[in-house]
Amino acid sequence: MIDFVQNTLDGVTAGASYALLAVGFTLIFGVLRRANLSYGPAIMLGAYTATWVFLQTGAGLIVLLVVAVLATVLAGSYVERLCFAPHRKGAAAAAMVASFAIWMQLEELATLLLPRHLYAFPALYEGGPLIFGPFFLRVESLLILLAAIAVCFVGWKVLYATRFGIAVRAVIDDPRAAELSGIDVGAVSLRVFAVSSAIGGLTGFLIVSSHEQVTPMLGMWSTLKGMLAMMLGGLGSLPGAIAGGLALGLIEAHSQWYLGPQFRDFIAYLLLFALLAARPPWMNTRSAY
Amino acid sequence: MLSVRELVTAYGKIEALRGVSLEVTQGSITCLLGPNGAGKTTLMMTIAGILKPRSGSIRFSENEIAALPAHAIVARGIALVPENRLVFPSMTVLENLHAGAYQRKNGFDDDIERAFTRFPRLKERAAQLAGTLSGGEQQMLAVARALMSRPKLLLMDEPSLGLAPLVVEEIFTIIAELHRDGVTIFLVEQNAHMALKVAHRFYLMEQGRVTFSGDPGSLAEDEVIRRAYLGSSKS
Amino acid sequence: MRWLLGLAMLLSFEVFAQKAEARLDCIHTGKDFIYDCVIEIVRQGLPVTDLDVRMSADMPSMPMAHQVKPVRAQATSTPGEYRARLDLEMSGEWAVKLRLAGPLRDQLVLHYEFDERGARPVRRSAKSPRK
Amino acid sequence: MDEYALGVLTNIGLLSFVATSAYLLLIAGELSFGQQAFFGVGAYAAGIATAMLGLPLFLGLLIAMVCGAAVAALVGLPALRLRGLYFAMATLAAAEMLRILFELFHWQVEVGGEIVGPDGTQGFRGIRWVFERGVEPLDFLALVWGMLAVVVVAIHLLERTRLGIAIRALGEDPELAGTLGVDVLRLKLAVVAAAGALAALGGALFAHHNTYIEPRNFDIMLGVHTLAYALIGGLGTVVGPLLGVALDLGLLEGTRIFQGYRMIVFGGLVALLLIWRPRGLLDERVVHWLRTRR
Repeated sequence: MIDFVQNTLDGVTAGASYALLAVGFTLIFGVLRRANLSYGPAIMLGAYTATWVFLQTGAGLIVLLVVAVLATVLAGSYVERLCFAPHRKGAAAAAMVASFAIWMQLEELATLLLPRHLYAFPALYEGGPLIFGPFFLRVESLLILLAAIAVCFVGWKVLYATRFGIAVRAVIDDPRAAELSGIDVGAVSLRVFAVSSAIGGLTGFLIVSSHEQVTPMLGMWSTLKGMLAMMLGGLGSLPGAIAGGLALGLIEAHSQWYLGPQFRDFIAYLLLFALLAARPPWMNTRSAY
Repeated sequence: MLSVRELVTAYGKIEALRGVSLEVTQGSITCLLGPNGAGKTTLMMTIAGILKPRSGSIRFSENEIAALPAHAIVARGIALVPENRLVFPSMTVLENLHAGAYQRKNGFDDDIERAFTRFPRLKERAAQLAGTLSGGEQQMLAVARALMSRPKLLLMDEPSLGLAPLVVEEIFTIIAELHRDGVTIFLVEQNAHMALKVAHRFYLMEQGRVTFSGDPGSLAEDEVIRRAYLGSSKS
Repeated sequence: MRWLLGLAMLLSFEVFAQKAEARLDCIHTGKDFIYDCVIEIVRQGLPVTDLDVRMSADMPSMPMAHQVKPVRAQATSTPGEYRARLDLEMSGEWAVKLRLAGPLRDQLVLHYEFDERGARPVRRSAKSPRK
Repeated sequence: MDEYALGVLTNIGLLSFVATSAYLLLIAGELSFGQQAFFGVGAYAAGIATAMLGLPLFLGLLIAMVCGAAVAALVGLPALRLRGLYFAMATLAAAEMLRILFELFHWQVEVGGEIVGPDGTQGFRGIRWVFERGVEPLDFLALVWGMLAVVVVAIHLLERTRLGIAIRALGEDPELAGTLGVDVLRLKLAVVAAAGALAALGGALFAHHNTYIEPRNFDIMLGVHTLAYALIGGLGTVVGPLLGVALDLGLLEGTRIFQGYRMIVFGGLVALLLIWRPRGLLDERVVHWLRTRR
């Protein structure tokens, strides 16, 4: 029973970073109806830039966070301008493949910046884990969980209480109607892309600082986990993204414990495949690209 | 107020508009009739900036707007109530209205009040999701949303499409009210009979060209209806 | 005609095994990702001499897209030992491919982790029968 | 031609098989992130057939295609109703599951004093049928390109038939195709199976060219690359994917001068190219223009 609770704890905290990634993916998908394969690599470039700044200047965590977020936003906007803006009308496959080409580009850029396979990154929190009873909870994971809750709360407030939020939801609901209501869909998409990249930069920073290391795998890893979590929670809905992220975290934690590490990913993919095949109601399978 | 000169819009090789010219005078209700596929909706979308014309000019109170994007044209005071009344289905009625007033930072509370007085049924359904409204209610919401940007010229693309006769009556009384409030209206309508009752001037379009223009008296109504539905007889 | 011969071969059944085994010893030359390697080729424990050895490498992921130009290895004084300079695109784990021709035709694939110092085997190279 | 050029040309041929399989699905309107798994199924099946069961290569290739088609149909069946990103993610999930199964797959036999067979993550060593028969690199190249030519001509002719047009209709507008009497689900399943067989054939040949395969050879990178090849080359003709692969691998040589910057150059080029031609270089319009010009 203790293992179950401990796994659930680990699952929720791991799920927090998946949820953040899924929120970032969903924002872009909501506004553009496209999956952005370069989302993970942009995050990796952000984390790599922060690492480079750390190696050169030994700057503190806050500075590194700002650097990571800014670099990711820059990379994200570059991706939006090159892969998504030109393909607004149709050509979803082209946009996706273009974002894959830029993925390769960003990854090579990162390895040029820092060629070694692994780099240290300052720890998010120096002290040991919180112990209460038989359970322990790493403070870093708690911080990620809090960050995820904060992002969701701020996101919720912005979307449902500000003018920009109305415009974003309008573009998500029906881009043509939004255009006719005087909303500049292109500008809104770019700004949403920037917000989503900022969330990605924050997520990347939290992940590398909690693991205290940076590897080139971060790009592929975050793209895969983010898309997996987004799909689990039902494409295009923000609450779904959060639920999907937490669900993925729980599935992985439990299947790793009860079935062994190699089954961890297998179960997650199996569940997604089963869900997609069963097409549950919350997964609105309008033919979305 | 709005003058269109030799407008050509094409989808790839297919020219939907082959040099359309027409005028909409200030304060008038001008109506556009014509068979399906005549290019009526294409013309509306080109004026509203959704479609880019290949050539020709659109002048709105003396400045050229042909190349502007849709949101810039809305800013200039032209609003389009599109065919099949696009609303934001997963947003509430009130939020739909807020979206309509997107370009005005603040001070649209009185606009909302005015919209609710003009469309009392929308007031009852203010907190309801637009997707759950009836066809007629969605049409009213689409009109109300377009009005939120305080347009000088309101383009309406077949507002009576797919609505019960009773609701169509309501739509046309609203059009008459808008006219009395000084809004210039350019109306595309299948329901020639109803349209001719309110229009000061009308145009007939076929295969991307204007084939007739005049005021309601200038052509017998049945002749108009025949050409509007069957196209002019070139036999 | 060559092609017919090739087709006939496709259908032939018998199998004959001439398994060779190889070991690599690479050191980093200091210039980015270029390594000097000594290759030792053995068959049933005996060094194999005057072989035409070509050495190239592939990344495990996307094996056909990392074209490392194959290099012909030079035989050295000691029998069964060949020397070649390998130019890789990046550090990390590479599948080194040795294509043998001459008295013995074969292709061996050895997994080595290349870093700033040199290369160390990642897994058992050619598999010797379990005793 | 030195051995290196032969190697590059063989690789272009091998990748073209799996890129053409992605092309088949693309013209049927679907994005598949999973063709690399069927490429893997073919590699393992053929490797087992020749290296462990001692069957001739030709039979091995056949077995590989049958396995590829079967696994593809198995994966495709539950995902048939899905479209767009949903179908793509379903194929991605299935492909990753297959790759993990390859990592768990251990089955080894003793053949001629040697232990041969898949050994999980250690991979599958000793698929040396081609070397044991002394097949020269040139002969293997001829075999790969010969088979590829047969496939390309077959698909080219297929696209002329009513079936080929039905597949394109499926890609344009599945609902419309349905109303025209096209059995959308059955046709889509057939296309998925055919694409699976095609990818498996490529995998089988790859296994024998490389003599060693491991699960990581069949990861997502290969899947997304095949999509990129098919789309860059162009969806107008079956030669499109070949062009896409040749551009990438050919450019690989061309940009040897950009040693460290290859992907930066290539990635940017691909993105720009897709802006200019969202359906690839040889898209339907170009092909139509070529066909009507004569």
